Amino acid sequence: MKKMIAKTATLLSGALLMPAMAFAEEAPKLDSGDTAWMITATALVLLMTLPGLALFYGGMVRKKNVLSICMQTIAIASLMSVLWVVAGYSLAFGEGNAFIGGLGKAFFSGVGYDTLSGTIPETVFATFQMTFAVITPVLIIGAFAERMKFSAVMLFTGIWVLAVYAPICHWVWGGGLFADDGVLDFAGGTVVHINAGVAGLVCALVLGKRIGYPKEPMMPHNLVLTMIGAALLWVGWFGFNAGSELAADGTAGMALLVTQVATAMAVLAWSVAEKMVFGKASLLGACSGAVAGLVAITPASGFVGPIGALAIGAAAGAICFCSVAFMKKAFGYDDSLDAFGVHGVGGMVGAVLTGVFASSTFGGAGLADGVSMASQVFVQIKAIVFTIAYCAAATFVILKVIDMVVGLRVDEEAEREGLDITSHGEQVLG
Amino acid sequence: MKKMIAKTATLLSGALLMPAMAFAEEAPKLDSGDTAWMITATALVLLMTLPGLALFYGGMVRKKNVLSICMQTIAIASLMSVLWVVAGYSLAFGEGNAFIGGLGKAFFSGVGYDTLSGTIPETVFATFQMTFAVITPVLIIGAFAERMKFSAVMLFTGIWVLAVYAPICHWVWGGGLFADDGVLDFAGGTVVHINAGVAGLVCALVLGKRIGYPKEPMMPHNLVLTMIGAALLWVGWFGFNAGSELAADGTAGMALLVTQVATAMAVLAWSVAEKMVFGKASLLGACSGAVAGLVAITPASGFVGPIGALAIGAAAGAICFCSVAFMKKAFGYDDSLDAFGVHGVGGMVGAVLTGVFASSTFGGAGLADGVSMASQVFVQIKAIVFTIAYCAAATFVILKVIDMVVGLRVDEEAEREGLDITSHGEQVLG
Amino acid sequence: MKKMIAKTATLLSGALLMPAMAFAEEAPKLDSGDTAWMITATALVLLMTLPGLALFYGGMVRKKNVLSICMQTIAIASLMSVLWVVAGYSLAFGEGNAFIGGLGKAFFSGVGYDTLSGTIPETVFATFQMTFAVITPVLIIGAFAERMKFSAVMLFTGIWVLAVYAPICHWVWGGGLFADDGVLDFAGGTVVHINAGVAGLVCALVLGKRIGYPKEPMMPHNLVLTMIGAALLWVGWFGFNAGSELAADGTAGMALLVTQVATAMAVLAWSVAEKMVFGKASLLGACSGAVAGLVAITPASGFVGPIGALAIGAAAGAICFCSVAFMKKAFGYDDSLDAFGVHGVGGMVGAVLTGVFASSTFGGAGLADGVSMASQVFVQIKAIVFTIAYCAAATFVILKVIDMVVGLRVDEEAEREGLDITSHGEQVLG
Amino acid sequence: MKMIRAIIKPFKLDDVKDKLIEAGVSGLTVTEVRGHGRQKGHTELYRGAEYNVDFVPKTEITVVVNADQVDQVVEAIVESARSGKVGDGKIFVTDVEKVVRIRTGETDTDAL
Amino acid sequence: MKMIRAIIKPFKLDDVKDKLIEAGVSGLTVTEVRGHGRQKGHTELYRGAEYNVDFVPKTEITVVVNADQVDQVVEAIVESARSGKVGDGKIFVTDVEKVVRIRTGETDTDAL
Amino acid sequence: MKMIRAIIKPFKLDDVKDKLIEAGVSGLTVTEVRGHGRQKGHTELYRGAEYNVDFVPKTEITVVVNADQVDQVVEAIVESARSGKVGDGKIFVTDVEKVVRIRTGETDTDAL
Ligand SMILES: Nc1ncnc2c1ncn2[C@@H]1O[C@H](COP(=O)(O)OP(=O)(O)O)[C@@H](O)[C@H]1O
Ligand SMILES: Nc1ncnc2c1ncn2[C@@H]1O[C@H](COP(=O)(O)OP(=O)(O)O)[C@@H](O)[C@H]1O
Ligand SMILES: Nc1ncnc2c1ncn2[C@@H]1O[C@H](COP(=O)(O)OP(=O)(O)O)[C@@H](O)[C@H]1O
Repeated sequence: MKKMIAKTATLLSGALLMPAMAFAEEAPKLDSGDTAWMITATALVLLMTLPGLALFYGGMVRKKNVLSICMQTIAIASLMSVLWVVAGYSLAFGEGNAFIGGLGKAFFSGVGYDTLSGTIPETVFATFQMTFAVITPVLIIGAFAERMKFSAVMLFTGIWVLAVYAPICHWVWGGGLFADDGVLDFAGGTVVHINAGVAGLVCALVLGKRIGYPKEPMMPHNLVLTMIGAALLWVGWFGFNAGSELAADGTAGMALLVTQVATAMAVLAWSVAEKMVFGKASLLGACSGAVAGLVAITPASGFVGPIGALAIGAAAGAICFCSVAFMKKAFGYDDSLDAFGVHGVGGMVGAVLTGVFASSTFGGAGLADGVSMASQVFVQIKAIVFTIAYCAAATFVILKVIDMVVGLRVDEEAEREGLDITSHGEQVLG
Repeated sequence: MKKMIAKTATLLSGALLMPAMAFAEEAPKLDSGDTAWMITATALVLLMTLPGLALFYGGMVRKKNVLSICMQTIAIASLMSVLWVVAGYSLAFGEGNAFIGGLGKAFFSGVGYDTLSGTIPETVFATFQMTFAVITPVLIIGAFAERMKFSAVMLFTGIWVLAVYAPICHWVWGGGLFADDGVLDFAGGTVVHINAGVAGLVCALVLGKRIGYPKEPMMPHNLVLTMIGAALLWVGWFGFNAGSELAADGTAGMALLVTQVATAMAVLAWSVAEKMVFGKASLLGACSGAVAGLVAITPASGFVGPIGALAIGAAAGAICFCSVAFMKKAFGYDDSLDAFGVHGVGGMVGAVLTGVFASSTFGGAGLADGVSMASQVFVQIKAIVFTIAYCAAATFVILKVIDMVVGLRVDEEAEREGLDITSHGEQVLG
Repeated sequence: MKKMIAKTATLLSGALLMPAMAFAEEAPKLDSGDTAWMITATALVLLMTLPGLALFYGGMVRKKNVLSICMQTIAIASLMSVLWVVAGYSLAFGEGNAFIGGLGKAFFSGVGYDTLSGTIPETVFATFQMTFAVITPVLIIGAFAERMKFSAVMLFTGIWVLAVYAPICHWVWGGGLFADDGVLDFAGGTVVHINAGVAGLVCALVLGKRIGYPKEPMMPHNLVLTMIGAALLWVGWFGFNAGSELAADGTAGMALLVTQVATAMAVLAWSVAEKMVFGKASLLGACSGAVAGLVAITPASGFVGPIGALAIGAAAGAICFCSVAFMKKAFGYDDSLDAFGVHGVGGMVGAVLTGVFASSTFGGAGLADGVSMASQVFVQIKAIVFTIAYCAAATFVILKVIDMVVGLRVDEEAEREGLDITSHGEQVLG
Repeated sequence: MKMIRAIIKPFKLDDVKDKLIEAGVSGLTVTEVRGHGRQKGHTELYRGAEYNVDFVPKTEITVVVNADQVDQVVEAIVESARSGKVGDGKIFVTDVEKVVRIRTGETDTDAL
Repeated sequence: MKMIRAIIKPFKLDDVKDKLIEAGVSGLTVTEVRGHGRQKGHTELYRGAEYNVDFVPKTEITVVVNADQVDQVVEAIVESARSGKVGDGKIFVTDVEKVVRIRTGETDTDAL
Repeated sequence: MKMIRAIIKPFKLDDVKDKLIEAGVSGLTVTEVRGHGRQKGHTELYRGAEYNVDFVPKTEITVVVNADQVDQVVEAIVESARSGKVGDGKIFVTDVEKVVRIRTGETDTDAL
């Protein structure tokens, strides 16, 4: 729903008119309740990255690389925040053309103590959006974990957020390319998850496999960390999804509910699938299922109802399980922590099913007047395809350039000894 | 206070009329501030379970069982969420008889984007309540940890939430049995804690002791995890208690304050008791004291003042310490992580003392007109007894049936090797 | 901004008038949005201590002392909460003289279900302030970690919060000494951080070095814990800074934004400095940078803009890095976990730069009419000097008295074996 | 003097230690090890990747005694460490030429 | 019987184990150790404090075999553990006087 | 060649290592162990359950040297590991029949 507020909402009619929009159409003034919720939501989304993702991924690597994951997370988060101030916010949400915003808001110029965005301060809107720009490149870590040079990681994510994230964000929420298509992406299924997942897959392919993969055992060293991470992602995601309403209202409430329901259902679906296929339901599976469910409900969260949430959760859990357990093996790439398998695939499942379950037939908020389920699904798929194409091409080019300039991978001995010591000079003891 | 909103509050008069009720009696409309707080509160209560309880309990078991605790937590949380949608919410809060609600709200039928419950969306109320239904069965894990079959755990908690939790919730908050008694249970001392504690005790008795208990050492493997868990329980409990006001007002503020004060006091009480009896104050003791205080202030949180909070905290800390350090040993049951000793006993201490300290004599919000402290305490005790009786009997029957169908305990070798590997095929390394 | 609400704001004119103040000047009534935010902010600040600081510090000590850090944290937090009820709140915010408040609000007398403080319940204001009184003494732990007697820790912090924290809090926010100076300390740079840092330095000097320091290796045993702690400090600090506005408005929004920006910038600054000086950027460095940035932006958060935040973050990261990497070595004291190096130094950097970047020249909210940048900086420095002088002297006296009464340090064997077992009878296994 | 190294099941450690002390042993040293033998390990499954972990956790006890105590000590270990199931472990006896107690400098039998 | 203790690089463990089983070894015990030798360690830096960690993680394999198997087993280890780089490790062979299988009480060659 | 195994207090490791290198030792291997002896352990208390932990953390140093170096090495260890308090540890010397350096295949004295 971000774009509706961000561009005073002209594209969706009838069934999708929510209270927030009613507000948006009067001369909006600051609402302390909406502001209270959005500051909180911002904190919740940051919690997803720090320490959420750091732990979710950190627990899955070998012990010798856990600090490198944590360091990459915090360093990327910081770099993205600063770049967002410098230019990112402006490129995504500033006035510009269909492809990208301009530099009018660079260094947050014009964003002051009393600038509003809808019923909340623009500072809050911009910081909320900043946390999205922070988490997206961190998601990609999962694909290149345990083998990429720290300098290359920083260069890559820094360029990527400006060259790939900002434009796609502009297309969907900033009034760009998809603005008139009626693409339904409530909280960033396409912008964040498909985008990060595809970028991850390209990274995995360009970097190649970890030494010893898949012969040597590469077991997650501490799934307690992964569980903490998954739990914080889950809790923080309420900020991500219900916060994307930019108000504390009925749509935010429904986003809260369906987020919880889809996630729970995805945990059960993944666990049951795992039990049936491999004989045991595992904690790693349950955590993966939770994230898959969260990813899939993201685009749908303000559009569907509880029944849709159950369906989307079940589909996401089962399909992502298959993608991780079979597809990766079949194709043989080394997406270390399944950034593509969970975020890419889960994002696509969610984006497509949003087109289905937003329909009032399934208790959703309803499609726009004159839009059939099939045509909505088509629109959704179009947005996915565009995103994949642009993201994959741009990511590939960026990686190749960085490879020529500083190199992408650490040397063999460093990879064996672990990045904690070799890249950062520290390690976890005992 | 939940029930007051949920059934348009007719039972408590005079001294207990809070601002929230004033709202409730006008034609209520959505308040963005209340909604902001309640979405946040919902996130906070989920945080208590995920990862709060998983860590609180997980740190206390032996390393070979820590993932099983985490897995049980996340799997139960998911199952409860889905069952709450399917039927739980309706059985607890739908129209029904004195014993249980009907199925009119099954699959959340009638809960849409703009349905209100008081001043907040019903989606938010229902999700907030869902997090209570999630945490209660997870609390029981503490009693059967390290030895119960995963399939039995899932079966047991799934049946229990519908057959035990939902009805008792209906009695206290849904307009059932206790609706006209004036039982004071602000945030669920009876519904959640006594209920879970008693169910835990029954589990411990029916399952029997862990192999080697109490001869072999069964030390908590990582109390840092337990501390994180206790801290997240503490922080999340602000959502539990202040959230139970269902509004951001003066009562919520007082609930916030007394929660903090009682908990702090209980930490000190437990620590001092431990220092006096055993010579050292321990972190595990401090964490246990915190939870004991949180449990005991739960029913009282919107009814008492700071003085009452100090008293309830001190009592809870000291009494739960004794129950855990002496009573368990005396009776010889193996309540592995003291689900009964802390939640059951702490819940009873709190429920009884609520009757005392709600009185305006002690700076509380005051008892209802014409109700004496003694008669209020009697009402409180009556509710406790009813709850214990029903919960114990029903829990016993459910366990016996499951024992016959799939068996309750893992086999000896699996228990020795640890549930992480034998039940879930994974372990914590290094 | 706390003091403005707390004393109906007479000191800052013109440029600093924020919406919250407008409210404050009408007959204030409860605002559910502000209350929602402030309850949340209170939870966030508690999260900083529990488990934030416990983990941040706990990960940096040797494994044999990690539980002692956690125990000190939770026990101090509890003691401070109770003392705040008993007398602390009254001494800081009650009517009194320029040096200290009176005992009129001891035991929170007069703070009831419907007492307001501005637009929020006074219970919420008092609990929010309680969390500040909780975190400040816990920060000091970093200086005396791994060697101080538990009884001495409790005695020291208990006396210190009443004798040092409460008066300084009164000076800045309670209408005391600095009330008419126009000192800018939005969220407690002086009261909390300089205060804690200086007290820490005095502790380090009075207690002396740890056995074996600096010859024996004393590596942080688990920087994953430190990262979790730093991340929770970061997220919770939104409550600390944006919460200090006591309302959900434009100033809170800007506080949110600049907190994020300064912190991110400080992470980058520390990391780059470390990379240049030592050849590698480390996770511990990034985490330390984050905290340095958070500390430095604290006094500035409601007064500066994004540009000021970038500058303050960069300065804090670079300067605190130097203080920790060179100054400590040069002077040879053992501030075990750099309580002074990060909080003391960072606090001073922030307090001074607040005087610079609050100016509207740099996009800040602007200095008071007729106040030049130089004179504001002078006022800031004066407040720093006063605080240092009083804090250092009082802390020294308290420590010396305690040393005579119970002794400050554990004996050599206990220090070797570790405080976990010797002081608390427990340890982390595996 | 002889060094006796016994690989046993971890949960038997307390029993064995008690028996050894009863048998007059004055000191012993314990190491956490992993063993591979007849007792099979287990399978771990992470997102479809299957790993056979064919080492099981074992505890190694090292005790140095006078040559004349060897049989008695071996006997004590066998008795207390036996569960009758595969994986109970092995005992190895080797010769020790010299023992020194660091604190006092005493050597050989005096040092035990 | 002889006890063969080999200190190897941790990531070689699986290869060595497979080779040993091929060579007819029926059991072995593994310990995580740290080694100091020609292979240099690394430097750790914490807030300006520099520590030289001059132990590197190694894995020790202990296997007891009949005297006549020693050469073959040593050979198998050397082959499978060699990477050709400094730090590949060492093998020590000592004499074992007695072996007992705890489960059955069998001794010496029968116990292996 | 001889194998010298010394059980020492963990915080003495660095001193001992330095002394050994001074004494001409070219390599050594370290294992974390737990010891039971005259030095008493401690008591842990969890919610009223009391456990006597009667193993204390120790560090074991293994170093293989030529027979003629044994006395000097033992001396070096004793000197550097002694604190004079109970629990300083023990040194055991055993015979080694064969040493192989994996990297080069060199044997015995050449391999040290
Ligand atoms: N030849 C050997 N050399 C070294 N250790 C051995 C040897 N054989 C067995 N072990 C150790 O003894 C343990 C138990 O042996 P196993 O064959 O599983 O059962 P059992 O002792 O009942 O025959 C193994 O896990 C391993 O640690
Ligand atoms: N004399 C020795 N006694 C005991 N262990 C040794 C000895 N020499 C080497 N080691 C062990 O062997 C490992 C490898 O030795 P090192 O000198 O690094 O390389 P290389 O084996 O290639 O000569 C060391 O890390 C140490 O664990
Ligand atoms: N007979 C023994 N066999 C094996 N290890 C022993 C023996 N006696 C002592 N140790 C080891 O030496 C350590 C120190 O011994 P202890 O009796 O505590 O003190 P001291 O070395 O001062 O006599 C013990 O913790 C144990 O690890």
